[in-house]
Amino acid sequence: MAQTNIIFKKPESLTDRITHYCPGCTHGIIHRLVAESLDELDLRERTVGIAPVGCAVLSYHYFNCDFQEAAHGRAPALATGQKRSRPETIVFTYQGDGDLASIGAAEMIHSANRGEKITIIFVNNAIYGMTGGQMAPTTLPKQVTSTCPAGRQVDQAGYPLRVAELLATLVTPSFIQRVSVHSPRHIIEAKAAIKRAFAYQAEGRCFSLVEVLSTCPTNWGLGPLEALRWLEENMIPYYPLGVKKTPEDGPEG
Amino acid sequence: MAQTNIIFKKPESLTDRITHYCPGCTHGIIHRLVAESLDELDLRERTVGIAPVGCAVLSYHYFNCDFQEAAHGRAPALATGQKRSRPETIVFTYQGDGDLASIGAAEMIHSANRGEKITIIFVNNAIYGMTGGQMAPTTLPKQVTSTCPAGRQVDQAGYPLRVAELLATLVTPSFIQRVSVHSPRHIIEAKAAIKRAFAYQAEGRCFSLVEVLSTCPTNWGLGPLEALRWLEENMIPYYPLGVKKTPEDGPEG
Amino acid sequence: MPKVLIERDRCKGCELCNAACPQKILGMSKEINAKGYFCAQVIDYTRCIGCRLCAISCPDVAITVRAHGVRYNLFEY
Amino acid sequence: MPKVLIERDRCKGCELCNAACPQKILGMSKEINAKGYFCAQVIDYTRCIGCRLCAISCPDVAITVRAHGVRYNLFEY
Amino acid sequence: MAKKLMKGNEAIGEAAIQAGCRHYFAYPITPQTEVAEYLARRMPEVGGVFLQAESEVAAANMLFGASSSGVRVFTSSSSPGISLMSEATSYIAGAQLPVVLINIVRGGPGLGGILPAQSDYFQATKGGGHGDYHLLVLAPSTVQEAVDHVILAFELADKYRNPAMVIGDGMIGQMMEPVEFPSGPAPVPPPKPWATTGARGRGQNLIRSLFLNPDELERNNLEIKAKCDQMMREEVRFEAYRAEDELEVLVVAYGTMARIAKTAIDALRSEGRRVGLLRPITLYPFPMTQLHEAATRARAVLVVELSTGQMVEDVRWAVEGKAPVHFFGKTGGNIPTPEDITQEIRKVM
Amino acid sequence: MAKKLMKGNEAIGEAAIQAGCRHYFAYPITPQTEVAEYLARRMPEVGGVFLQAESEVAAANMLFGASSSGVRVFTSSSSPGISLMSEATSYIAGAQLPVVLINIVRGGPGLGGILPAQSDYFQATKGGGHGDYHLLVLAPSTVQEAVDHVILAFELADKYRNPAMVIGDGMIGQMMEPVEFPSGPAPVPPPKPWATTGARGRGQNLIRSLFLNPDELERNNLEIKAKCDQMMREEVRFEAYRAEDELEVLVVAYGTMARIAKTAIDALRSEGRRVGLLRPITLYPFPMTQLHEAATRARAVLVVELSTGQMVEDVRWAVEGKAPVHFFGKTGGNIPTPEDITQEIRKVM
Amino acid sequence: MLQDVMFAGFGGQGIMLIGQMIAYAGMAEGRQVSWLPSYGPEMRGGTAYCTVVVSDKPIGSPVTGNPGVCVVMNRPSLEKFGPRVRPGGILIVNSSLIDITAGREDIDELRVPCNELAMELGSGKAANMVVLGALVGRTDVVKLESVDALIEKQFAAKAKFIPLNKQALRAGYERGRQGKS
Amino acid sequence: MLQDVMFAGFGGQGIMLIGQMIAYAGMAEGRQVSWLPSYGPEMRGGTAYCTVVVSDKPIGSPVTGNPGVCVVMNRPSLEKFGPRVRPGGILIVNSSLIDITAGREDIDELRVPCNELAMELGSGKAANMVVLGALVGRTDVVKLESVDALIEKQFAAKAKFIPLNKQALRAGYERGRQGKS
Ligand SMILES: Cc1ncc(C[n+]2csc(CCOP(=O)(O)OP(=O)(O)O)c2C)c(N)n1
Ligand SMILES: Cc1ncc(C[n+]2csc(CCOP(=O)(O)OP(=O)(O)O)c2C)c(N)n1
Ligand code: SF4
Ligand code: SF4
Ligand code: SF4
Ligand code: SF4
Ligand code: SF4
Ligand code: SF4
Ligand SMILES: [Mg+2]
Ligand SMILES: [Mg+2]
Repeated sequence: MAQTNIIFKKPESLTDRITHYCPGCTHGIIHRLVAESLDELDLRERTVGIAPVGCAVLSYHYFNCDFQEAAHGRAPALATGQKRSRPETIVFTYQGDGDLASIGAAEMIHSANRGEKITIIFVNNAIYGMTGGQMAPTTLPKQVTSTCPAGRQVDQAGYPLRVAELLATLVTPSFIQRVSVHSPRHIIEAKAAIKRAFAYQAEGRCFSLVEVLSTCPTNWGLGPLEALRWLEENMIPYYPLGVKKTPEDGPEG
Repeated sequence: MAQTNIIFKKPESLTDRITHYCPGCTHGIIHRLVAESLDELDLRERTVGIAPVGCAVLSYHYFNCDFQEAAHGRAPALATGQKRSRPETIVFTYQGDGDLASIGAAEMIHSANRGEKITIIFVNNAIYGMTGGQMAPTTLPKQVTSTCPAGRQVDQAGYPLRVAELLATLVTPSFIQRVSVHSPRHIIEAKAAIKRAFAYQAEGRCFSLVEVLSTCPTNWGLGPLEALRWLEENMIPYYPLGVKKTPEDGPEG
Repeated sequence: MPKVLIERDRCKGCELCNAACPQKILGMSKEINAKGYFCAQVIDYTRCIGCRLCAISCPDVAITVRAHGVRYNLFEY
Repeated sequence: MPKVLIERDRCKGCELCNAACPQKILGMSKEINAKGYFCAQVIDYTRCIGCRLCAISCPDVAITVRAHGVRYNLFEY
Repeated sequence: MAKKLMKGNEAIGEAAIQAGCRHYFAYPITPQTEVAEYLARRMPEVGGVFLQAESEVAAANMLFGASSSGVRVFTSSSSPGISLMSEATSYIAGAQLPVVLINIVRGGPGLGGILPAQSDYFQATKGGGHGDYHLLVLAPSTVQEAVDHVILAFELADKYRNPAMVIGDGMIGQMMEPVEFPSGPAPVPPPKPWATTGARGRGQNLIRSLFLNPDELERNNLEIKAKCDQMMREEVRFEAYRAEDELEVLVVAYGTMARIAKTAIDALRSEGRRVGLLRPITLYPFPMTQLHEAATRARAVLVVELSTGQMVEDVRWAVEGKAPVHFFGKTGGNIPTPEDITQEIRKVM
Repeated sequence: MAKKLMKGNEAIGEAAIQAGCRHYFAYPITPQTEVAEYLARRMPEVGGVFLQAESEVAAANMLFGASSSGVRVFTSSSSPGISLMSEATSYIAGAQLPVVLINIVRGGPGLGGILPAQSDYFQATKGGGHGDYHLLVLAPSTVQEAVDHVILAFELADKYRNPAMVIGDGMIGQMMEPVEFPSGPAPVPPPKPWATTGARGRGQNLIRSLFLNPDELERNNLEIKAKCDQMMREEVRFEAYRAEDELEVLVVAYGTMARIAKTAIDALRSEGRRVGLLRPITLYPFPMTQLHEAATRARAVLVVELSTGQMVEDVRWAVEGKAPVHFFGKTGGNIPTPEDITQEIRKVM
Repeated sequence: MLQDVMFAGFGGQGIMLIGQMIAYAGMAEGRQVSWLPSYGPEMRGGTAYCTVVVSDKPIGSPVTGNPGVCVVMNRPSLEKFGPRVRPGGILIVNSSLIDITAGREDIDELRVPCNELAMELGSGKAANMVVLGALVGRTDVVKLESVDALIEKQFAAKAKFIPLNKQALRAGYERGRQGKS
Repeated sequence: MLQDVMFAGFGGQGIMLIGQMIAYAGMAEGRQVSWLPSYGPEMRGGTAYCTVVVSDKPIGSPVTGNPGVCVVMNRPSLEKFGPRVRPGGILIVNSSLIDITAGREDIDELRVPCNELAMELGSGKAANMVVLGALVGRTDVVKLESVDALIEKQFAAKAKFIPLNKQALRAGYERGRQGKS
């Protein structure tokens, strides 16, 4: 089949290694979207990824580029150190909600507010996956986890944190968008957002963060398909999708 | 003069001790406003203050109530520990911009987002006073400090953080207002805001934060009166005064 | 005719591809693979339109899609 | 007649009270106090209206204000 | 109470409740997250407070605030989380506050691994934070002992107004063993007139670690030093296992390593070899004199740790050259079997 | 270069520049903020990076990121700030990254005070963070030596791919003394093929401290242990001052206490008393054998520290009972005068 | 007398549960027991295992490099732990899912088609009870009655499962007894 | 030969500066020097001070509990440090702002109306130069020329201040010389 052409295959920026993620966990999809973006923008050989502590801690085995592994929540600080030392490198962090929004809240706010020219891929699955399903800052009201067995009580734990909206209020220019990967259509949108974020960085424009709503079938106690549905029905109403901020909005955005 | 009455005197909630603050430093005014509020709401004997690390580190010598001294930036965590252990106590932190907004950013966000029933008095003087005038997250663009001798470069350090606006975006109900103390009129407004914040806590309503624009004549290199003018002309345009959020706005506020 | 290739031992049997396929021509095999999962398979090659949605939805990059000649994609990806 | 009392040794000579006084009846003394500051003083008692703005503006709680009889305050404080 | 088969982490949580503790602030981390998960269910049942903090930094500072208010309070974490608490721990020690810290140690340095390790001995006993202070450190070797130590830790923390740590490894946390909880009413903490409860009818209560006046700060340092000296006199705890009379080899090990060493020692004893074990139960205060005495009766000393060699330094100091001190360590989560230890003992005989 | 009268903190900043370091991330804290203030001016002049981090936690993690990228990088702080860096320091050691840390120690524990102290000896030498690792620790006693040590620290950090710390007290930081900077070109760091510079024409470079496989983690631990052993062999530095032949008293002190002790020793020597000083220059690796040897020639040993007793433990271990070890410490910012030390020496004669 | 038993399989096979049941039973019989699970981050497709020690004296090591008895429920487990069984030890293999043998002469390898047997009794879910019975039958590590009693407790809530599980247990027990040396 | 000098006054009196000038001068004369300031959090109304040591041998302690020479520019400083001067030592007092004496027989107390003298020469600002001169005149800790030279450097930018400061220095020097034992 000489003139057969491959219209979909594993991107170069991913290794062949099979991930440790649970069946149907959308971490895998998000990895691929990042890798495809690096391929298409031809950035792989300039890229340094920063792994979080979370289920994606081993992501450096799956990405085919240089990597650093951060302490829990500190990926944006490592990224700052890398980017300020070698501005020619493309630096991204890949962080879960516990990592970025809980223990890493200060580094999140300040790396964004300084306008570090880095890209944060923020994987919001409303739970602590790796440690076996504890409450995250993004856990929804009444959602049951192992540390809120009666469901998240907003009068005790407050309401979930909307990271994209929170950071979008900062004056320093940035690109911030929330996407989801629960359906092919949304995956395609997510891909476009992630690619756009890396493009801004390649142009040396601004800080960029893409919040990706993701599933954790294992700790949600759902099957992979049920998990997609749960995400759509429960997360999207609280975490509205869309572009929250662009550098074009300018400083007073 | 039997029927003379005193129409203004030092509040009970302040000790007689003369402060270590520089002449004209408005930390002293803010102390008095807090003390007057405690007096008027009759809360002094139930109150536990949390001192920051900053020029106000010794504030426990000036307030006539129980006090704890926190590690730099962690006052909201101490306050959480105190309030959750003894809900009947009235707990407030008194924090500078470096303390609250820089090193303490995570504790700030999360104590507010959990809706801890505490009151944060946030003294924004756009600089690190105690350590001798370094850049704060609130230092204005082009403002000169010892760690930004050429003036704050927004392309390097980003734009100043607007704490009140940032926290007002959180869903969890709270009371957040920004006031100033550069004129008698503003001092009177500031007093009302601080009293209102404590009143909400006394009612067990919500988290409250009052951001008070304050001067640092010493590190701004200005006389006390010049400093008041500098605050009015430079800080207020960037840090608009007003109520940013009230519990009445409700969760989706 | 487009050709969908599912790498048997990469598959974790999550069925996301099945759900994604507009032609509903994917199913799950009855045998478990090396990793112990029942893996996805194509039921009816003939009706595949090469839309790639299955591959796009696969968390484990187990799917490759081939096609003959030039194609016009329905979406930018 | 209202009476403004300035506690000499609490005063740090910042002049905030001077600026705050609507009657402009406050000034600074020429002698330094124990702490080495030139301290504030009332120049003309007679014109004091007891508005308390000087006291309200004092960072060092150095000012007390007295008045005879009942007063109606111009503002809630 | 009858014996219950319980996981170490859950037993630790229950022990705190039995000690009258109703306040827990923590952040999840393997291999001790079950402490939090257990208390998330249990605290509400007893009207206590369970709060998941945003980080270990926050959790430790919440402990400061809660302890200042006069309540019994504790947290649990594992190595990296304990490191994050270093500043707060120093503040707590400086302010002379009673708190209990649980460290279920994992392999380090850095993220390391999640398997059992004893490589936080230095951090625990020399004070990971800045300044002159020491934690009082208890090292259980069974789940039952973990329970007893947690309860004891609350007592000693209050007695000394000093932070106390119970240090175990992943085995202690993850293992299920039969445990028995003390029957009878929970111990009554001493009165805490210094607590920040509101200055009603009294002067200000102030909890602080800052003393700008050198003499005041020195006074605070000397108070803390005096407490450490008292601990050295009154709190040293250790177990001597078949360590009487003359020994060919004296094994020194703590925690789970000690129990594994016992199996090895029994094996050798059954061969008629004269080997024994000295197990420090309090890592701080360390059983210096007891170890020195035992070493004088031994031809050789073998220290066994899940580290590249930490407690062995204190052992060398205690032995003062009275006998050669050998070291056998494994790390990364590799755990010596009784056979491995037997072999090492033979080597140094 | 001619001698310049310079404040310690500024000299430290300039020394880093002279060492070819162009990247500094830090958070202000007394008594070393002048390092940051100096570099805020100086770094732009040499095209370097000065960044004020949001906290010491962030600063230390920025060091991780920058060092991974292959550049020379350092930070400076004081006691509480160093405690906040504990987790990151452990990660840096675990990932075997070269960084330089400056600790201008202040009184502790907690917020303590801002005056000179030496109470972070344990934290610095035993590893304040979790896991098996050691910092290489240099303790200057003059501003000139601070300059030399900073430059040396960068060299050794690169040689060992291990974090190195220069530890001084408020006097070192605040004092002005004449200093001379090395003339000639800045030293050239070794190539760093492992750095994360982008995988162009090569495989992935990965900087990490996580090894879930026990054998891999153990391998990493043993590599670090091997480096520590090599430091013990190759990097021990110390100064023996009038410590030859038989001694009535051997004084052991480091940093500023050592120079003050020298004045005391000169005074006593002028009276014909046989007293001398051994000054550890590297606190880790500690001059064990040298000290042991010197102690065998001394009738008594006196350790002088600005603490309630930390280095004295290593001294006791080194001396192994060859001579009685006495301790004289002051804290809180109270600094012994030469007269105080003379008196103490007399006491133990 | 000390017995160390290792249980291995993939998550969901009820490995941890039967390990705990042995521990409970041993405890009920007044002996010393410890149960130690493998733990770690989520890793699907990996093998989960636990170690149970039952002894008359205080238990030294709760871990065992070379177990005296090993129960393997899936192939990866056999490959990983089969070779580790102590010479003279016992290996119990779920032959329903494992088509290879350890091929060792120095151990007693008992092959039990746990899933089939359980199916016959009405539910594949009970496969772990079958292997548990086989273990007891072969090793006498604890008494059958003790385990029976536990099942009563365990399923007190959903009593209708008690008979099935007891039958599965006994079925396994018989297999264990067959050819017991 | 070692000399330790302590300078004390309130902020803004140029205490730190003259301390540094002695250090620079000593260095220029090829001697060992150290300068150590008091440092700390902002505390207005407090006393600032610094210690300078000039010596022929390497300097041991940069701090001194009992200085050989002490220069006090305001009353609190006299009260704090006057009693600490070593017996036989020298205390130089700015009599313009200090109306009391240390009242010690065992030291040489030199009283200089620094502010007045400076005023006479044209600016009270130069009071610190007067006391600096007095110190040099009384103690010879460094040579007058060395300090002169420094003033040239210091004020190179605003040259018009050089004469005033030099005069102030010399005026102080004369006072220092008077009655020098
Ligand atoms: C300092 C520290 N605290 C806690 C942990 C334990 N820990 C590891 S991952 C994690 C949270 C993971 O959740 P998230 O960031 O949401 O990532 P996910 O697994 O959900 O993708 C925690 C608490 C740690 N490794 N280090
Ligand atoms: C962990 C730690 N880092 C740094 C410091 C040093 N420090 C003390 S106060 C301060 C900043 C004070 O500024 P701000 O919070 O704005 O209070 P202000 O003095 O301006 O009122 C700093 C950085 C410290 N004490 N502890
Ligand atoms: S635990 Fe959740 S987040 Fe982690 S891999 Fe499994 S499904 Fe994904
Ligand atoms: S330094 Fe600034 S903030 Fe601090 S007391 Fe002085 S004026 Fe006030
Ligand atoms: S390419 Fe499209 S039609 Fe073909 S199998 Fe995949 S999803 Fe179905
Ligand atoms: S989506 Fe991928 S992993 Fe899931 S079933 Fe289909 S092919 Fe298998
Ligand atoms: S009370 Fe009013 S009028 Fe009287 S002095 Fe004060 S400010 Fe002036
Ligand atoms: S405001 Fe107060 S301190 Fe300032 S000058 Fe007036 S009285 Fe004195
Ligand atoms: Mg998550
Ligand atoms: Mg400030």
